[in-house]
Amino acid sequence: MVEPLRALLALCCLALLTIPAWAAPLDRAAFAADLCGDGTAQVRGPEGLVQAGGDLSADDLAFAGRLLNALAERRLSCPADGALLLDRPDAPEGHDALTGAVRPAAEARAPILSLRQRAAIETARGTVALLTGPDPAARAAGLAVVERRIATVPAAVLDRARDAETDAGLKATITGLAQAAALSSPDPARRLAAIAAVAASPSGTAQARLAALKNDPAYASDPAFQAALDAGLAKVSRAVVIGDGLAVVYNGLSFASILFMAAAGLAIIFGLMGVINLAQGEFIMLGAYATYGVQEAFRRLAPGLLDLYLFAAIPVAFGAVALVGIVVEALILRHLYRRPLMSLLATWAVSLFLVNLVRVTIGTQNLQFAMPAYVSGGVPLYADFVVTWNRLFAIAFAAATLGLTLLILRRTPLGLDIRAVTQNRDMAACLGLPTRRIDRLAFGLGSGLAGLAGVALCPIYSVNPGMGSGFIVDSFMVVVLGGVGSLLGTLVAALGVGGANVLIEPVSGAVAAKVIVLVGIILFLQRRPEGLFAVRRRR
Amino acid sequence: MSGAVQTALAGPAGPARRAVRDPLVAGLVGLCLAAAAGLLVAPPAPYLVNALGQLAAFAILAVSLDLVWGYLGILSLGHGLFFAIGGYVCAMHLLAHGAAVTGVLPDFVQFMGWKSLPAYWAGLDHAPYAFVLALALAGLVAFVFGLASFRSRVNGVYFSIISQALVYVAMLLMYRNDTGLGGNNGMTGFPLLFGWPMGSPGVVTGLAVAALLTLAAILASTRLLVGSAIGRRMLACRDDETRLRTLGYSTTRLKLGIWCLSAMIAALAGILYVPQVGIINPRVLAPDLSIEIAVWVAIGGLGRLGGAVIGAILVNGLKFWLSAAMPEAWPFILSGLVLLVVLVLPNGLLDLVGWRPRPTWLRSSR
Amino acid sequence: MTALVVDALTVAFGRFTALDAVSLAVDPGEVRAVIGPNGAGKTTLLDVISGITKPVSGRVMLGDHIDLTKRSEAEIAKAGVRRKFQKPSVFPALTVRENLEIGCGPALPARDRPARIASMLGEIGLGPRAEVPAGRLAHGEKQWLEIGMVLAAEPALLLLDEPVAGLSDTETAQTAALIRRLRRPDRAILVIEHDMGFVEAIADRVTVLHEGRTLYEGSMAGARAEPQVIEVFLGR
Amino acid sequence: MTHLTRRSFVGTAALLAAPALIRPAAAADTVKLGCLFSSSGTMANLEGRLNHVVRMAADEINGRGGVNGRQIEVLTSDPASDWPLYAQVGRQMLQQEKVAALFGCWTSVSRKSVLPVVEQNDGLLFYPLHFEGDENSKNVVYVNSPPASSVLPAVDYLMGPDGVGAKRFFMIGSDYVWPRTINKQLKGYWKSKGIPESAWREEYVPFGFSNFQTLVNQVRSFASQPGGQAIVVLTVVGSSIPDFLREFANQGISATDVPILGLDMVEADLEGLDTGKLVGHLNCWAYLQAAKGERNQKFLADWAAYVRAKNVPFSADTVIDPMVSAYDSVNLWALAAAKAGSFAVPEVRKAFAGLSFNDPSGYTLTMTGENNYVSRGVFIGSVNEKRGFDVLWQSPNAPTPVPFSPYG
Repeated sequence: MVEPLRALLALCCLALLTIPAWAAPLDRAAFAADLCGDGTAQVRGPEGLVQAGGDLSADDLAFAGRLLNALAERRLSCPADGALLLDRPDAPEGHDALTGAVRPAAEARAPILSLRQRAAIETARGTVALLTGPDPAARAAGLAVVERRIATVPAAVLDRARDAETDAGLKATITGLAQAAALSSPDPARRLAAIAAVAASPSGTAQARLAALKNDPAYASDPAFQAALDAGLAKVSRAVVIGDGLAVVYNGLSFASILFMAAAGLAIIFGLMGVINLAQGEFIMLGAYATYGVQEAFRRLAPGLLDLYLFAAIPVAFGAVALVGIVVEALILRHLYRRPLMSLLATWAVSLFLVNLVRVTIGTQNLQFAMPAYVSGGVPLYADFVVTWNRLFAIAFAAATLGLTLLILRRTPLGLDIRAVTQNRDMAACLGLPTRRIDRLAFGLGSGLAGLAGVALCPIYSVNPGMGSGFIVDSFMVVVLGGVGSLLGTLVAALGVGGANVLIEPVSGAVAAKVIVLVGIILFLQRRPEGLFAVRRRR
Repeated sequence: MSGAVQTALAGPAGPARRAVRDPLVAGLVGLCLAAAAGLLVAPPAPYLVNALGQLAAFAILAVSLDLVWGYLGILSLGHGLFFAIGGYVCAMHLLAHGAAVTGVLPDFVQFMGWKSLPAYWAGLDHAPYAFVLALALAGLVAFVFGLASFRSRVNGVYFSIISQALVYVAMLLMYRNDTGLGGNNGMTGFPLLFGWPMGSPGVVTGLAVAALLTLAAILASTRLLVGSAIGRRMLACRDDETRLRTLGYSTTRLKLGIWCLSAMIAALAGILYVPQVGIINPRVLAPDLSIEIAVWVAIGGLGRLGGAVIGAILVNGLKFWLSAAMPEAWPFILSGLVLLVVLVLPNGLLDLVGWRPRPTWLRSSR
Repeated sequence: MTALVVDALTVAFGRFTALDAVSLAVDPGEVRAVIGPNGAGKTTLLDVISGITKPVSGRVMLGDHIDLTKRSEAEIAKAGVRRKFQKPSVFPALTVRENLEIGCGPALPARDRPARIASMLGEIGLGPRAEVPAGRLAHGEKQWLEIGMVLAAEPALLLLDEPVAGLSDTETAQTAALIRRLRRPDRAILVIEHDMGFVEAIADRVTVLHEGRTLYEGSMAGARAEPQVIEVFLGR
Repeated sequence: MTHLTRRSFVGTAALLAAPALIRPAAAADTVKLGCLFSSSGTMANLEGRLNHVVRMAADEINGRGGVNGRQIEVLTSDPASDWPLYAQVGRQMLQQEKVAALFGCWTSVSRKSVLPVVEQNDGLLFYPLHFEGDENSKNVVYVNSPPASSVLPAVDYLMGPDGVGAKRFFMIGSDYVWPRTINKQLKGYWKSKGIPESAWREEYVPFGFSNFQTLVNQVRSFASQPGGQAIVVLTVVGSSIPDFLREFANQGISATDVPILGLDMVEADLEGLDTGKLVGHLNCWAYLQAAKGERNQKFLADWAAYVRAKNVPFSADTVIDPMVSAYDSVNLWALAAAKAGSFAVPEVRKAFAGLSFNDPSGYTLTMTGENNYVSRGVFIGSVNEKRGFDVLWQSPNAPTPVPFSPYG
């Protein structure tokens, strides 16, 4: 707490140098009363603060900031008079906001914020952070909030922030924003600059803002304005189209990576043994539950490293599910290699068993996962295109899985054996390969891959006993479409199916997209049952 | 229908003797007739009558699958589709009939904002037309899908996967509200059957008796079929399709004919099922349900029509009972039963009583 | 006229060329043996003739008009071609009699079947086993049953894929005798076999295949004299 | 429950021997109530807990001496989320067990499946879920609110000055009757307020849909169009709810940018989510766990105690609207039966007129003779950091239910 305060003080001094006189000090008691007041007052207070923000002393801003933060974080308690700042929500006592005295919070009420108040408070907090943030990162975060509600923030706030800013990059950003805010300024030169500034950071919102100016009288009368606006609008529109295109590619890629993760293990199992493993979805579910187990172990044993549990879960999920797969193979499937249709029913029974085992022992509710920063949130990359970390995680995960599996198949003795058995079981057996053992290991590998898919899905989907059932039809179609026994075929098929789904969805809706893609695959397979990449073999 | 099947139906007397020599099927047919007579003479509580009728419908469905799986080696994981076609057309008939008599439009039609039943419902209030339409539609869908698959020699597990995808697509389509057949809620609230109020004891008993008699008829006639020359070709096709083709038989036609026949029997089961449960919705198209049909057949005993009947009645009877008596245990019992049958009793529960009319060499497709 | 003409037949599986522009002609009434080491393409040749495999290029003419590469297995069979597979391919779930009944083919009227079946049962000596499911037969019995099945339709072109593989000497001799009995002016017989003694006993001419190509065509004696043939096949 | 099922289903298996197996109805000193809630299958996590709530309510009433001098016996079953099985079990409960009333169904389709059964047997089904309305059977008591009396107030709130002054609407729903009906009624409502059609968009996804990237992209671009504040009216159900919320938060859209009104959203849907980024999104129900008042405190405490005492496999500290509605159902039935002095359905039905019950939500539930709907209050909840909902707004009184919406 001390360090930021000192920085605040330093900043205040700096501010004092640039802006010598304050218009009026903040009425702290009234402000506190507003924040503890009814909905209207809770909006009035923060809005007033933002309006006066350009002129308030740093001290006042810091005071307001403390109160606003406390209110947003449910640490503001409202007794009959004044306001209390609590250290944590529902604490029994707190410091009086004005006097600093410790008072009990028992009889006080904790206000609940509606969306309107929330928006006003968010803007006010952003303003305070922008003006008094101790480091560029805090000020940049404040700026991001202010930018989202630029219409409600007076120019004075931005001017003051710009003048006080020491970080060159941030200063330029604030300048740009201040310029952009002047879209409806009476000064034609500033307007032109504003158009350029808005066009410099393209987005759907920017496009809408510029498009609205087409109705402005100046558009008809002022050729320079018209030219600037048209140029700016064209630039933004182009960027938005590109951004949307990128989003489509990204969405397709992320869907494809999920499909691929779900189908990769199947491709190996089906390609090698001709076994339709209907429990593959449940193996994915088990992988996700193994991940949960790892998380809980971290929580107990190494809470400090909790953020890394997803990585620790990779070998655990792989190993655990591979083991389950090997057990299933050893107990059940090994007796059924000559009867693939019966192995299909057997794996269905296994899937039924696993779902209900998990349901009875752990329960039906969604599991609670801690989401480390690298799998939550996202970053706007270009125009409206946001890269969400959880999807990127899945894409990277799928790519790594692909690489690793190819490595195993192409570069290890097991991989060689697997490929030999896949291509000609009888010949491999004649050559003395232990085909039964290879089957078992390959089944373990395929199951382990499903376990990995479970890890990758944790940040994306809800994890519950039934989560696996949704994958089975899709992933089989991907495997068969790609061509049995061809991992690259599976990849291409996953990309194709994912891309087609994402492309069709905006046109005809999600249901129709799925139907169209599946019907397409069915028709294709009936013309070419061996799929895209399977090698024609002698019967 | 292929010429082959027609020959079978007009087959010589030999197969008939065989059917009589099949004590399992003969016994089951007798049991069905006796049960039907019993229901007419001394009906038990209506809900029991109703449950019995449902079981009979499921048994017909199982027989339809056994016909293609047990005797042709084609495992369809999409038979729920044909069942649903029968069910949906039957539901449409019941609603159209109800609307024609009472003048009140069905719920979902009002919901869709339609002022009357859509044009393609025309005539559905006439039962014979609806009946023929249901069978024809199931046969047509089966024909198109089968023709495409069998001509490209899609078989074995590939056929299973693709047929599963087919039923899945149908499910997605039917869940769509805009498809216009009630979406997720499906169709329900059938007021009348042939002018009688649905749910009255007479109608309940009548439906159950109809289902039992149909089961007996289907069982007897399919037994005749599989005992005929056609049936021998089916077994030959199951065990070595290439061999059969190189002996001059068009297996595509044979498979297509039996496949369509099986689809129509499944549709018949759907027709009998829907008025008894009073609802049809896209859930019957869930891939899981179609797999379950295969489970009934496998548990009872593959390639013996009686086995399918026993399996369907046993599994569903147990399900009715256990899912209420021991809801936690039922899924475990079912999966255990499947594994037991698959691993220990490859010819189904009939192995337990050592009943083997003829060896079934459960050879996989090549 | 010839019974069967194979003309520049090429078959490929992926990158592997199984048959490379193979040609041969079989006259009516001839018994032709195709010999060659493993992987020479012998079975592939029969696969193409019986319609199981489609070639990349080339033609297979039955008689003067029928191009077999354009027809399905069933159509080829209806045109009078029958094949006995290397692995005895009978229907295990059906009895011997039922197998033979199917062997009669769809074209034979039902009233003619019992006589045909009876004569076949006599021919292959399985009369006492007529009601036994084929799955319970011994290996040799299965071979004979399959021969009976393919003969039941009185084929114009008979393809035999290693008919004596795994048979005892006595059975081999019986089979050779049977094949000699089967010779008819309107029937051509194409045999694939490893057993040289057997080939010598039955074949009018031999074709030697090696790595998908025709190495030699002519009499068995000529084959024994051909240095190339000796090198790749007979010499070892 | 073992009694019920063993008796009957052995009968089914034994076919013709069945009648002999059915024992006469239970002794005369109890009255039976039947439950139709699944404890397995897709609905288990939600429906399963209602079985226990009904038992808890019955225990309470029995503790007070029962109804009309008789103790209540609760029969439960497991229709296994299989719609035809609801009808099957319901039929059996009415015909064989002669239950005085049925409590059950969560989804509309299961209710529709049971509806003919209760109508044919003149039974009573208490249905505890909010639903699409447009139905009024004399054999069903619709304990929860139809959209016109719950959803419209919530949307009104969001459109008003206390909300966000919403002007534009992005409706995303699962593709079935409930979302479509709600959206149809909303559109009718907006039309009546002179809002142009260009101000809304409607998208439907299949059940269990989870890939919301494209839709969230569309929401973002919709919200950036001019024309005023946009909100999302979310009527997806089941696992689609958390999946949508997660994608929404990950793409950086907050409740103050575009608020979501999640009409089927309950606490269970927030399990497994980081709600810090979801704070402020809204739901609306006739009961929220955060409802103020002694009655709610008592109910929460009772439930927690019941869970512990009976070892119920559900959370002791989560209570959702349908649980309270199921609790209300039993009490309403008991009040009506007591008032009628009879368990006969026609008598009980007559007694509904003028019935009132003070339920845990703090409102007084009332019924009129006009229909079988119940007046309930309306709560608007706001997601908080603790994976729960705060009460943001609640209606001043319990509005009169409108079974058939005037807006569509």
